[in-house]
Amino acid sequence: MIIHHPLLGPRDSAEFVYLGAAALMDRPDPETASADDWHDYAYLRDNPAGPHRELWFHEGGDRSILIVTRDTTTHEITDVALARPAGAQI
Amino acid sequence: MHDLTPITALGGTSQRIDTVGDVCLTEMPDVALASVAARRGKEARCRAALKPLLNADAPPPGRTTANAPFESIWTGPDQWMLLADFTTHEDIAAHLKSHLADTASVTEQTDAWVCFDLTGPRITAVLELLCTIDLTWFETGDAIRTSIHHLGCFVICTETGQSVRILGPRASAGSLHHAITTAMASAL
Amino acid sequence: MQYSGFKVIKEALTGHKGWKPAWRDPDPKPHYDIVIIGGGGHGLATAHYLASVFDRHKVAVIEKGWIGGGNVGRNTTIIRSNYLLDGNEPFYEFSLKLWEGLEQDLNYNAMVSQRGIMNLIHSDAQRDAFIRRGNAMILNGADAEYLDLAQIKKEYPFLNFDDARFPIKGGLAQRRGGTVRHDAVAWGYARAADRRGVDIIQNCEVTGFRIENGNCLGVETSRGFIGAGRVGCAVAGNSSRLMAKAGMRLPIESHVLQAFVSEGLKPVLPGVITFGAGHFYVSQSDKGGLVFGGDIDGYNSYAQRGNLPVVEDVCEGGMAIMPMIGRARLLRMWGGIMDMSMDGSPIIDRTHVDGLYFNGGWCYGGFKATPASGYAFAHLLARDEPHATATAYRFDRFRTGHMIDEKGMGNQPNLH
Amino acid sequence: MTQTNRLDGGQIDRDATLSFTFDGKTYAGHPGDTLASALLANNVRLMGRSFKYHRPRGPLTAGSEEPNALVELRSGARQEPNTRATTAELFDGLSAKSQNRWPSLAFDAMAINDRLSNFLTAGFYYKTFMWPAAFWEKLYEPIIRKAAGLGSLSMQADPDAYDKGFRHCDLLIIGAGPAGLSAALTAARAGKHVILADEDFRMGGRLNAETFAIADMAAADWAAQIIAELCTMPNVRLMPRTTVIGAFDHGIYGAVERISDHLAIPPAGKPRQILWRVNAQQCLLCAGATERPIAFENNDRPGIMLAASMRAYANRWATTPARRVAIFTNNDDGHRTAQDLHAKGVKIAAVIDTRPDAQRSHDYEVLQGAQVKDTKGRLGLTFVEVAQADGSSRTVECGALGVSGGWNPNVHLTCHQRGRPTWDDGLAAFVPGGTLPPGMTVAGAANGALSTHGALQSGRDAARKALGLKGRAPAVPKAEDAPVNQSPFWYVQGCSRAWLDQQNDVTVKDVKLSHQEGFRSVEHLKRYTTLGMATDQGKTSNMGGLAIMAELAGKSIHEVGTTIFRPPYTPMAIGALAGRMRGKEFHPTRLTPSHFWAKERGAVFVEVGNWLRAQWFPLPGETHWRQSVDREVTATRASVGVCDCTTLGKIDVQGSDAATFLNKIYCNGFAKLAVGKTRYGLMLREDGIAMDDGTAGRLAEDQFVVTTTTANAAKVYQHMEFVRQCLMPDADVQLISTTEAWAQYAVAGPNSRRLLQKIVDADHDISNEGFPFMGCANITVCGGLRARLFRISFSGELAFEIAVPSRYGDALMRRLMVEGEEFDVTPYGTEALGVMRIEKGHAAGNELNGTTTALNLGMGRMVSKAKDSIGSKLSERPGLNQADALMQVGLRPINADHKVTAGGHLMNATGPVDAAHDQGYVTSAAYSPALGCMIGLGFLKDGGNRLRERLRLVSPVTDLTVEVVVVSAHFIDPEGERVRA
Repeated sequence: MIIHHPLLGPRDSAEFVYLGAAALMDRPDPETASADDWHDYAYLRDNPAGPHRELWFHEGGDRSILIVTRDTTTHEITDVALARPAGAQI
Repeated sequence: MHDLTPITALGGTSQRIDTVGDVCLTEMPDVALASVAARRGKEARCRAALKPLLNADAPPPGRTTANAPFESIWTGPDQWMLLADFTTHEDIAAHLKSHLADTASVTEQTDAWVCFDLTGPRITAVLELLCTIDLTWFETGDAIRTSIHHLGCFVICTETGQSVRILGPRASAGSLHHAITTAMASAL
Repeated sequence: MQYSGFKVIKEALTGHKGWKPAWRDPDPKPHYDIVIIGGGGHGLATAHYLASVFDRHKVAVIEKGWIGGGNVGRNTTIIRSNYLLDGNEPFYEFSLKLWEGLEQDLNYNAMVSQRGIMNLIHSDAQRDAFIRRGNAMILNGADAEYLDLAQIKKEYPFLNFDDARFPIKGGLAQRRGGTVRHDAVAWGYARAADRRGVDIIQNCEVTGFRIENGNCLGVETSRGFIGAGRVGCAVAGNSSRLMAKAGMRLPIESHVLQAFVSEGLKPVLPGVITFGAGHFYVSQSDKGGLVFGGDIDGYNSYAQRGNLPVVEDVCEGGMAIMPMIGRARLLRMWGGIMDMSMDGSPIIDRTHVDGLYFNGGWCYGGFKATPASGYAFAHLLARDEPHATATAYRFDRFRTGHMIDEKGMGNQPNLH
Repeated sequence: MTQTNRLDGGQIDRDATLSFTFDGKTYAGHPGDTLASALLANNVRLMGRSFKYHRPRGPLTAGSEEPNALVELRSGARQEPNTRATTAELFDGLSAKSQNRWPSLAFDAMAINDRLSNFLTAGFYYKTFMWPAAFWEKLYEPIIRKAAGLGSLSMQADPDAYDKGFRHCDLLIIGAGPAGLSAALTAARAGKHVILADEDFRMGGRLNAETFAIADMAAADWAAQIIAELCTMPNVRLMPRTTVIGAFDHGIYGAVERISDHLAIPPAGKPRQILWRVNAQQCLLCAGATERPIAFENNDRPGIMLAASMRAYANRWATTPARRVAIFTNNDDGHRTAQDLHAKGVKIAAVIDTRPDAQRSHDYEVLQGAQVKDTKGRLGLTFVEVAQADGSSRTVECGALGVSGGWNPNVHLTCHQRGRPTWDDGLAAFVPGGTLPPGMTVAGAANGALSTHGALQSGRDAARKALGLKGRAPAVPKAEDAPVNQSPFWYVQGCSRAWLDQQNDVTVKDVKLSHQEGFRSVEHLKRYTTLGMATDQGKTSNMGGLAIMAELAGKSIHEVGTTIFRPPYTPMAIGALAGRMRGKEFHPTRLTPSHFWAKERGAVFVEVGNWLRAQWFPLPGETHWRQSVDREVTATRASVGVCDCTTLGKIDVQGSDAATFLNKIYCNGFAKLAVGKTRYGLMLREDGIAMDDGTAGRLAEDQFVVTTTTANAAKVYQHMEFVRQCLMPDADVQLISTTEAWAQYAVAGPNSRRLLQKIVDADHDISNEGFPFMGCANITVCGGLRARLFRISFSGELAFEIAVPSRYGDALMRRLMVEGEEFDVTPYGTEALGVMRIEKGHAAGNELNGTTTALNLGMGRMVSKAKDSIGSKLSERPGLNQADALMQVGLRPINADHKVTAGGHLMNATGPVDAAHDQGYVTSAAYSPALGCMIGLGFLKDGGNRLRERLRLVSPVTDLTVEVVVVSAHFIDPEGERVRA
């Protein structure tokens, strides 16, 4: 697959490590979260057949973690963004 | 001055040079490296502080600068690798930190990497056996971090179609050297 | 109709006129005691054991396509019970015992071939882990055998002992492991269940569940509503899609696993061999093809196809351990959807909806489990209580912290 | 040997003669020949045996779709089973053997299966071999397996090398026939970067096999002229001998280029093949079409082949399977073969045309409305039995029969992303349809444009469309433009043993049986009969099979559909997919800074991940590894030892929020760690299980150096990046690995400080007061070399870890050895390291196995409740905190001579030994020179409360049972006085 890196353009997916669903960014608030919240966060997945927001770590590249929106039935990628917004690039 | 004798990444006391046809692979031990990562919220100040060191703006993604005293490579968001002559800048990290102060995190990287220069008119035939870079558009000043035989490397175009610099993980210098020379024998 | 050598000869002499369809092609009835969704290995096995062991005959298996078209029709055919953890080992050993009597039970030759499986060992830490595993297997009543380098060389002289990057240091063998003709498993279970009155309904897709105040009354399908006392779901890679129709989110991700077969070759491999320092395992089919595989591609997918990096990774492993296969040709590669669970172990359990039961999360290990999975699921559907070997396969184990994590990879399904 | 079937003309170089052998017999051929064409020229029709019935077979085709003419090419370690004679390029000295026969190709004992065929119908084996149960594996299966397979492997390592490469282009064109050439010219002249790949060694496709003209020159000459022009263009890359094997995601195509297969052996340094990964913006599939056979009784005899293949042999290779041939066709293309062969002086015995109104010819007899109902000839065709229109039958004598049932577009690659072809009634064939791989267009015969003119035109137009070219389209040259008149004719009524899949011996009868037994979906048909599963992947057989199934099921062919075409397009060498990643190069090797020195010392090395580490340093006279390891341990504990621990992961963590960040990463507190101090840290996964442990030293207010275990370095870095970028995006933290930048050595033992004081520059006080336990500092050594010093201990002795830039690591180690002489300094390897950490009860990989918690490791109290850290919440789940949870303990054998085995299980002193009574397991074991016996670390249920209890350590798989006693895991210096000395 080819992932269009927002900073580096098209890059081979073999340079990336797949980290799973982007929902993993929404870690429960340790102050308020219940045991169920933690269980659901850590263990339940939407696992959609269709567009899926997921995290790819560019280990063989610039070490950015990207939020990739990819259709799990066709592998078509419709959106890619940096998980951590960078400072001014230019 | 200390009295310890360094060895090169390939284990020699002098640089290793391999030639196949008109293409030459040269180990470059005298390269000092340091990583510069802008502190969160101080990206602009960091760039400003870099400018006099690079005699240029800090390079954008995928690009390099090649002016004295410090060459640079974009390595990540708000992050660059700076290069200098080891014989004059072995203290590169300390030197940069003194200029960049609290605008950046500076980390010595000199011996994290092995540096090879690959030169000659047919290097693209060699490179296309090593990495996924689209060499059609790989021009002077471009730099891409990619994988060569499972090794994460920086490939820097120093002269379009004529010369590249490859930075690879130092501990695997032997494997990287083997991969490149094998490709040279195969392609040339 | 009973199959036998004599029957084959008789038919041969009378122009094969007497062969009947292996299973009927019935229209769905308005209501069944038990409806099983998914005409794959697990669903069909469940139906067979419901009818043959638990005396349930008003049973239907509904399949959206053709039976045996899921992972039972696209796997690498390996059977084994070489598991480490107490939650798993008794279950897989039970499965292996069922395999051992399968032909006679089904009157169908699925070519269960116990040619043995050999896990190669390449480091001291790996040896410690495999010895612990081998002991767990024996303590659970299974068979296991530790082989040192000399024995490995004797049994597998064609492996790479000369210039291996990660030298072979030994191996853990399970002699009772082996391979099975995978399609025949689906057909054999289907035929056996059909002969006991189970309706196998192909080209019938489930579009929803009819659930009223917490009770599942049946399933809406492309061929109309089918009422059911109990509904069992066994749809492997499509588990999340199906259970979403019942409002459930599962501890499962769907991933693609590729498998490969070479051109037919004269016999070269005695049994199943797995490489311990890379992603490669291989066996040879009765037709002569090298059947091999490796790691999953590693990203969520329902596409039933993979990409080159993993194909190359698998073949690199193959050439590293078995450099004689370099000139053998890869004939075909394909992909299946794996229901990867959060701890790498399956789920056979009730759901929050009364009358709705779930069987899934088999990761890439579902084939070898087919008989026990069917048996245990039939037990649960018939008696509403888990089978003795499957008591750990509950949904709530993640809530309570009783994960069954053979690989120790944690809640990242693509690492199991 | 005279080439009796050699004709005039052709694209072979008659000036050179190549000598080759088949089954030990020597023949002659010419450059440009394939093995098959050369054998035919030498009047050899019999080239192989079928899989199941061992029927004699000759080539059915002249290309990669060949099911029959498979040979073992080359000999020795280079033997290649199942090689298609029809594509194997002839070279001088080529040697080939026929396969799947015994004792000889002409007489094959296994041909008895053919007599028994009535018993060996589709799926017969599912119905029998079940009784008695034991006989399956002991008797039946061994027989089946013995018969299995076609060719055989050499069982030796493949001596040739394979490369992988990467290429990029605007347009990848697959197939260099008329459509491909026309497209390439169009795109190239527009200045686009074009790759033109063709599986053949001579580009041109069918143009090389035809006699008609294009633009007033011979088709083959026109092709050669276009190719010559393309060769001169810098933006065009021609890749002959290159098979595109698959269409993968996002415009990535796999292509295998055969670099040396047409040579006896590859030139030095050159690969046999290269697997190219082509990234194509656009792809144009011009794969042409495959002629389809007609099924009739005994349609598989040597000499019976596809008509257009027969024509290709005559026109391109100047050979014919026989001097007297007949043609069986249902379309005009069959007649073209008759005309071409007639023109070359081959006697046309008859053209048997199923159409009553078939065109007559003054050159040869045409039997209108006739069909072939049977054939004769044991090892080669001699007669065909023809049923004529008037019902009479007639025998036609001929040594070869060309069969033409029309053409099937080669849609395979359009289906690699699970798109399905659609049925075209006008063409009576499947054409590309549904969803193609994004970026792929199809042109020429592959898209149903079966005339040459149609192909030229559609190639041009498709290229313009794919590249968005504007302006007037250039004219295409004048060429053959015969109307397509394909009508379905799959098999001759009443036939039974009529072959569909010739290699797997699937006949019309088998398809009928499959239907009769309810295996009616195409997938069931394929799996039950093995139709299309042979090495030709059904290229010539699938259509007939599913057409017949459709007829039996009373459905349209479109309803029945096709099975899914999957990569590779044609079978490819597994070696090519592995490339250079084999042998010692399977994975990169990582060497430590002291590697070259250790090698000089004769160290024994061990693989640790990709690292090579010194395992121990044998001395003269030491005959067993234990002698070396015991000595290294004893010497270190007695005085001082040095060990290279560079492999431990080192991560530089900087930023004003660095401390906050580590506080989140580690389950224990780090916020208040003082500058100049190091602390042990335990990392949990979010699910509460221990992930890794190590130390973090605070070199400055805003800088830490984190160390990880060797095994988890990459994983921990990845985890830290996830937390930094995804969970704490606003924090001011920067991470970078420095593992390889610093050579780091453990200097351990009571004399370690005295040794270091000799090299650490005087202005750094490393006395116990000036540099207490768990201190860290930037220092200088040997007169000013920057270095880092940590006072940490894995061995349990007074110990330091000292780091210098890697290039000085070799010199530093040598210096330590010299300066250490007065203390008998001893280098030690990973074994001694392991022994000492076990003696000290430190957890390592075997304990941090991905299933253990802080509680299990005896660090339950380390998990801070005062703060939130990764994993702290989920580590509180009841299942991870049971009263009898596993706890790490030490184990000693009751009898000091007894062995303790890692991997052994723990059982109570009395009672049953089984899984139900399992008390835990041993994780690590070693011989402790200090204690004079083996010791172990293990996890034991409620282990914290079972000190001094006797247990049985059982390891049935290594046949061991030992009595052990539970002790503290800290075998040595439990109070930890030495480390603080």
